[in-house]
Amino acid sequence: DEVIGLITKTETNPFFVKMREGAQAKAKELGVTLITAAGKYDGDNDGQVAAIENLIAAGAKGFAIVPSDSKAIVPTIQKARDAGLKVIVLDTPLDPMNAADATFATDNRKAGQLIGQWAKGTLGDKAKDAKIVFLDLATNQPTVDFLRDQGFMQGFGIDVKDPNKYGDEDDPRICTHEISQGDQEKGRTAMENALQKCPDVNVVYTINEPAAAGAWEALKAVGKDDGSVLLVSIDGGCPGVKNVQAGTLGATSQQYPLKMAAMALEAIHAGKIPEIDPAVGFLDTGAQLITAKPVDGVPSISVEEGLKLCWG
Amino acid sequence: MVVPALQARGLNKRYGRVVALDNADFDLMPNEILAVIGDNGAGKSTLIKALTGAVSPDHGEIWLNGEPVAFKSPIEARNLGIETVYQNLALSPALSIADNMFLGREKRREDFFGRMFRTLDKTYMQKMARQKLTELGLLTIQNINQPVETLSGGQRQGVAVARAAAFGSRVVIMDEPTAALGVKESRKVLETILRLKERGLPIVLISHNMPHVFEVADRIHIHRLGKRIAVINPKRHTMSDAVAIMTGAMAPPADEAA
Amino acid sequence: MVVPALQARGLNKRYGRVVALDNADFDLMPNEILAVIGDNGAGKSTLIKALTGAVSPDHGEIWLNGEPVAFKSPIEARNLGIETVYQNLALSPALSIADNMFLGREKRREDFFGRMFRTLDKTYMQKMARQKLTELGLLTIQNINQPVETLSGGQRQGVAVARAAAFGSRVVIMDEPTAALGVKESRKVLETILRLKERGLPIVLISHNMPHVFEVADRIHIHRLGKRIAVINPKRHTMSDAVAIMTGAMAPPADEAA
Amino acid sequence: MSDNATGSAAAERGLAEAEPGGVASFDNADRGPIRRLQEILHQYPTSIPFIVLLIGVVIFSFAAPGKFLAPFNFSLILQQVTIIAILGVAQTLIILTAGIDLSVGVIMILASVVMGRTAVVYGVPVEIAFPLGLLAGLACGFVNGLIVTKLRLPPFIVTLGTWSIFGALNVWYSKSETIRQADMQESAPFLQWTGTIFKPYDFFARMGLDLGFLKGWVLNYGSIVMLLVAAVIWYVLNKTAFGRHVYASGDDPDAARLAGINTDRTLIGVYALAGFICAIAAWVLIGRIGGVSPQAGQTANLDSITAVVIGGTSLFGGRGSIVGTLVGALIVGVFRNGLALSGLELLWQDFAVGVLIIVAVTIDQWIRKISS
Amino acid sequence: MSDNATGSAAAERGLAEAEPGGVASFDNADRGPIRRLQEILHQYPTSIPFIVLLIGVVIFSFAAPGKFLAPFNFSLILQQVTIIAILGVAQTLIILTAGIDLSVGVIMILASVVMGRTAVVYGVPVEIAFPLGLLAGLACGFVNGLIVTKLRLPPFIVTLGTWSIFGALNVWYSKSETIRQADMQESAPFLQWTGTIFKPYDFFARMGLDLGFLKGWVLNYGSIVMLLVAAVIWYVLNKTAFGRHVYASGDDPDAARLAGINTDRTLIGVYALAGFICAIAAWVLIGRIGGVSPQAGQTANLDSITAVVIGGTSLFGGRGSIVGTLVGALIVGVFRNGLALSGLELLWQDFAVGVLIIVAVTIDQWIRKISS
Ligand SMILES: Nc1ncnc2c1ncn2[C@@H]1O[C@H](COP(=O)(O)OP(=O)(O)OP(=O)(O)O)[C@@H](O)[C@H]1O
Ligand SMILES: Nc1ncnc2c1ncn2[C@@H]1O[C@H](COP(=O)(O)OP(=O)(O)OP(=O)(O)O)[C@@H](O)[C@H]1O
Ligand SMILES: [Mg+2]
Ligand SMILES: [Mg+2]
Repeated sequence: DEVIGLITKTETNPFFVKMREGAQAKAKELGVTLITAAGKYDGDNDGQVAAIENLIAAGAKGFAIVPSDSKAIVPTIQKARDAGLKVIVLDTPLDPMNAADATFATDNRKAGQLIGQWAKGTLGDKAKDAKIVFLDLATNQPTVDFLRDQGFMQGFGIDVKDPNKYGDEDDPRICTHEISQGDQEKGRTAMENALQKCPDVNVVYTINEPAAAGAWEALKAVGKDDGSVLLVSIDGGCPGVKNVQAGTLGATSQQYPLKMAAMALEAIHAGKIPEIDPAVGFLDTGAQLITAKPVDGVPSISVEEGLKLCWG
Repeated sequence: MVVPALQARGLNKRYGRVVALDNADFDLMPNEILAVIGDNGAGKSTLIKALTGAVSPDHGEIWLNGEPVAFKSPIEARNLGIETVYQNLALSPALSIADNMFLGREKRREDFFGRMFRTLDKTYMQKMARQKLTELGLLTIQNINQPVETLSGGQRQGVAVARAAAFGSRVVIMDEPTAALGVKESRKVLETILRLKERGLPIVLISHNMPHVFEVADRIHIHRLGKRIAVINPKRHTMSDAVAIMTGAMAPPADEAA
Repeated sequence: MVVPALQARGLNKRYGRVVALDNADFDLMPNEILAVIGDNGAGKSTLIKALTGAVSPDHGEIWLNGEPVAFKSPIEARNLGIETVYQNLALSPALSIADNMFLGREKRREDFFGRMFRTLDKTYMQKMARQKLTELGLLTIQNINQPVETLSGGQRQGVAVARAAAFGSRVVIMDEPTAALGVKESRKVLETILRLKERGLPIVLISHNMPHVFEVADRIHIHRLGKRIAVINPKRHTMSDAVAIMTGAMAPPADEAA
Repeated sequence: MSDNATGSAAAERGLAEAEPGGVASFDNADRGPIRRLQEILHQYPTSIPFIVLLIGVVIFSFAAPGKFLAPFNFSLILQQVTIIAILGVAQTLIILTAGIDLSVGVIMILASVVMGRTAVVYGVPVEIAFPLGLLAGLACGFVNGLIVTKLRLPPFIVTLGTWSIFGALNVWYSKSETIRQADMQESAPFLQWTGTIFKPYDFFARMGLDLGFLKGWVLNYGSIVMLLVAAVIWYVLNKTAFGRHVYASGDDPDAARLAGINTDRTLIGVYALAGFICAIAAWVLIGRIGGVSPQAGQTANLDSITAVVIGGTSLFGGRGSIVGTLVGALIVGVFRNGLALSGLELLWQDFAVGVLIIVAVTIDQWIRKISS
Repeated sequence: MSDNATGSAAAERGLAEAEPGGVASFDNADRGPIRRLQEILHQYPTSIPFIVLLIGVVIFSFAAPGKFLAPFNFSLILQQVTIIAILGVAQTLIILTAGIDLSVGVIMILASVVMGRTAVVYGVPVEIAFPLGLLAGLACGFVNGLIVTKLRLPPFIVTLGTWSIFGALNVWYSKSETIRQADMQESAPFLQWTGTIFKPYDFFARMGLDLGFLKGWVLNYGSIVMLLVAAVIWYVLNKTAFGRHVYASGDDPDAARLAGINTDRTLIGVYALAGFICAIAAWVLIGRIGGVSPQAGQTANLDSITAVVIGGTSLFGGRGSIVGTLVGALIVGVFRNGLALSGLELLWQDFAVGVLIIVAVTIDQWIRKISS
């Protein structure tokens, strides 16, 4: 009875729920037992350490993990590999990346860059005096948080200063950073407060699509749902893509959690870790920009395609 | 033969290895004042707690007016008209005097609001509470909406006694009701007890105050080491006899259950 | 002139609009037993709480052996040797009898462990606690490690009294120490009070029990409506006089401060 | 709305005045304004948190000049605290019984998922889906109450357990799928009603009243629902027998039982009622975010407890008030909003929130002390 | 280690036996085994949670056969609960005084950041960095205690506030940067010492003892630290005056004050001590992950409170024990690990954890009831 594990950052985030569903389906297909585990919150390193230990005790053949703290988890992953487990890291690469057997990731920074470029392209000349609001994840800036945020800035052409930390920039176009915790209700609250500070906002970056949906409610309440504000996000979940379709969301970067998980499971089951281009360092499962209004020079796919690929 | 108002046989209650009740018997005749006396820790309070459902005895039987009863909570006893002043008073500290008096039998307003929205008739309850306390001579309490925790020790006891006296309909049990009361207030409580008897109720009075006991009791139940060791008639025995029996200095009289 | 052991002038304490102390005066002479009597709610407990730092008076002055003092907490009073039995007893329900007796003045072992690791000398404390309780005739308590909350009302009071009697070194104040005690136990407490006096201590005894008061008191402080209205000599007045003055039925005697 | 359990007590104390020939009574004419204020505060202790709130408002009108002190911004704050305030009302009920409910947040989410998913995904008419959601909340609360009373377990443990359980049910029923605003608008706009905005000024203007001070205020129906819920529960707590039993059960459960209160029935009632209120909060949540997000509200437990405690309700039960909780929620809302507008760095905003919470309660305690 | 405040009371009760001519005493020879077990449980109530733990172990040895019931797995569980158990010891102290500490988690993280960052990033010798971290924890706890006592605020509010404050300081000092295991190994391996693994079997074998039952066990020094901390605090609580004062202050603070206990000093001591213990937990945390992760520990508060409450300590103060907390932490650890190994879907694992927590405490209460 072959056991393979899947460890996600949190349990209830739809991104990870769908990832687990994808893995579950693949496990059934392959006839292996899937053990799933998750941290209690984004950044819960200890929960993931315990999950890895339990997989070792369960005699797993290997596991896929979306690390919460890409540096701190390294020694535990080493321990698992020493015990003979195959480890594939999903979504967020480890630091150092080669601490895992393989990495299947969407580059979160890249995902941020895509929407940043799109926003810049869409605004055209107006981009140089844009007013941007950032709805981020948490004060302590977990990995995805700063990767996406800084990616957006890089795409938009903002000097990011320290690329691993937001909040130290001095670009006047940045109006404010607010915390949304990736939550729809808090997203609305954050946007409401941001609007008080930046009544003339015209670009809103959001950490994920629930935060974007909340932000849109706040914009709507003050009549800024008329297209005067560009709302961009990351994830590519079905509700998000539909919001792009409906025009409430300008663009979103789509990622592919099901694909990642399924590939990882297959690889571990087969015991064949795919060769990875050492120049990149990881196997990119891709991030694609979805928008109804493509911009020259920024690769994107249509909403229809996005809907076919979306994950829940 | 007269059926006792409240009767118990062979009540037992152990706490770990402490035996609080050791095959205790109990008889309360209709319309009598029965005093229960005994040393500290003899088990008097435990006895009445067992009788009123506040404590469930390990074994033993209880009859109310000849009917076997087994109260699982004090509410059941109260619903049958047994009203008790517990030694710890059973008052809610943060609630007002009026609220405490009517706790668990609040009166609703009789108008539309009362019927539709179950609005309480606070005016009525405050008036009644004040009246009952005045009857007990507790004149120093002026504000019936004062939380009970701000009352003096004696005032608190007065509230508990007034509550039991006002609502007892079948049996009234009072565990040391005058312990914290002043001279004047104690007198009033004794008068209240006699008045309750006039109304036809039987009363159980636990007290360490021998003059009080001998003044009002029809019979005296002497409790010692967890059981009833004698029932004496206060007219035929002196206070010193009672104390001597209670403390074990004198053998209990052979049998004197009247 | 003799310096009073404990003296107060013009103590005031208001709770909202309730005046618990209204310019109350107080004098306790060295080596005397001073009884404080008064109706329920007269302010007796508030008076002694103000004297011992348990309540801070709104204004007023206090002297201990002629020295002005202003206790900010009961600890300060206790550190100066004033030991008090409060009406609510001030016991920790979940702690054992022995723990309660030695609360705040635990004894360490005298050996290496005691000095190095501050290990408590439980054996000693248990032995002492048992002895003190036995002196009070509370023989029904057998297990000195029983939590206080499992004791009967009287047993609890016994623990509090034993504690004060054992540790008082300058003044002992007892707020209704015999309220919940049986006949025999009450006697023992009175004896204890007399023994404390023999040891040279002054004692304040608050009680509603007139026979007790007249039996042991050297002087009687009568409290009414928040103030001292008279100090009488029990040898020159009867109990009925005292009660009459206390309840306002009789005018207080002109001046009789001895 | 004064708090009966501790408040009304002060109403008419007067050993001094009433006792004939009693101790000196106060000369009313003689009292200075401070003394008067003191007496008012003592008489209506519920007004104290309002003062703290006021102080907060004053501070932020300096810290974030212009933006903060505007009717529109106050309207925002009101909208932002609505959900926590409603959950706080539910939590107040529980805490008054000396309990604690860690499951209020998840009950709310579960109820919102039941309402939304049943109506939008399964196409059940909203006339059924909505009551179904309310029922779900009630049932969750009832389960909590049943376990607390029948198994005699500490509420902390029970609701910690049911938090996991209801959370799992939520993931299972919702499939972690968001319901979009647009979809909901199509099949069940009623569920979004609480988010509808109205301008009180226009409202009264239509009735012919020109209430200038209302200009700029923008409320939504959710706030009205919140006020209604609070008013009803205030009434229940202060004017009905059940309310008295709630206070008594929390104050000293043993005494309450000896005094003849069926504390078990009271507790079950409280938990069930709290569950129901959580379901109403779910409705307001749907209105606020336009749809259903099964991951929302994860910090709602702690936030609701915070509102209750800042509102002066004791975690040991028996003392506290609904009004306090509303003000408590508002205080936190004002701090969060004011700090956000102040432009302080995020990190130092967190710091300041911590300091302000402590300061707010300190001032509250201090006013209480000098007024007694 | 028996719980003195409630446990030892049962030691030698005997109104029956001691009173001459008293009521019937029990015949020891006559008692059946069930009756004997009952008496033992009554005498040592601390043993009851162990029974619950045992039941849990038995259940999972069926639910996850082979994998669960292995020394190696038990070693894992022990390692996994170490941190929560240590924080639980700190939390027990606080809860015994009728308080609650929402800041234990963040104090731990802050202390770990201070230790790690000072040593690794700023290159301060570990001989200084480590005590500095301990001091940081102590200081945080001291601040909590000071505010609780001097401003007379509810501990919930105070630690909620300092949670934000310490959290902000943590973000500020740590710059949210993880310190990697390799870097730490280079500059401050001492901080990783608690993570060092040792095999008890080998250890005793080297001493010439062939203890077969120890085969397969893999402990780390962190577990030893945990046991030491628990033992010291157990000693303090049960054998010193300070311990008695802690119980008394939580049991009935007014009574304790009247009885002459300086409750303020006791409380400040308790909070400071708790902060210090959190700093020790920080050390163990560094050992466990090899480095410092400044985002960890966010659920540690709730987890530690859970361990305390499952361990039978009352949230109302004055009643409880350290041993209970250790067992409480173990119970949760066993559930989590057992469920993880069972291969249940994550969603239903959550469901089961909720159910199991409730069931565990129910069984505990039930045994207590029949044994009294
Ligand atoms: N919950 C309990 N746990 C253990 N022992 C108890 C408990 N309740 C009562 N006891 C013991 O039972 C005995 C009888 O107590 P009880 O309160 O009935 O005495 P009492 O006759 O009312 O005394 P008093 O006159 O002092 O009120 C006492 O020795 C007491 O310690
Ligand atoms: N904390 C408080 N808040 C409000 N009123 C109080 C408070 N404490 C005492 N009082 C009031 O002060 C008055 C005096 O109380 P005190 O306890 O001193 O009376 P006492 O003489 O000891 O009575 P008793 O003989 O019944 O013990 C009472 O009317 C009481 O209601
Ligand atoms: Mg008794
Ligand atoms: Mg008194």
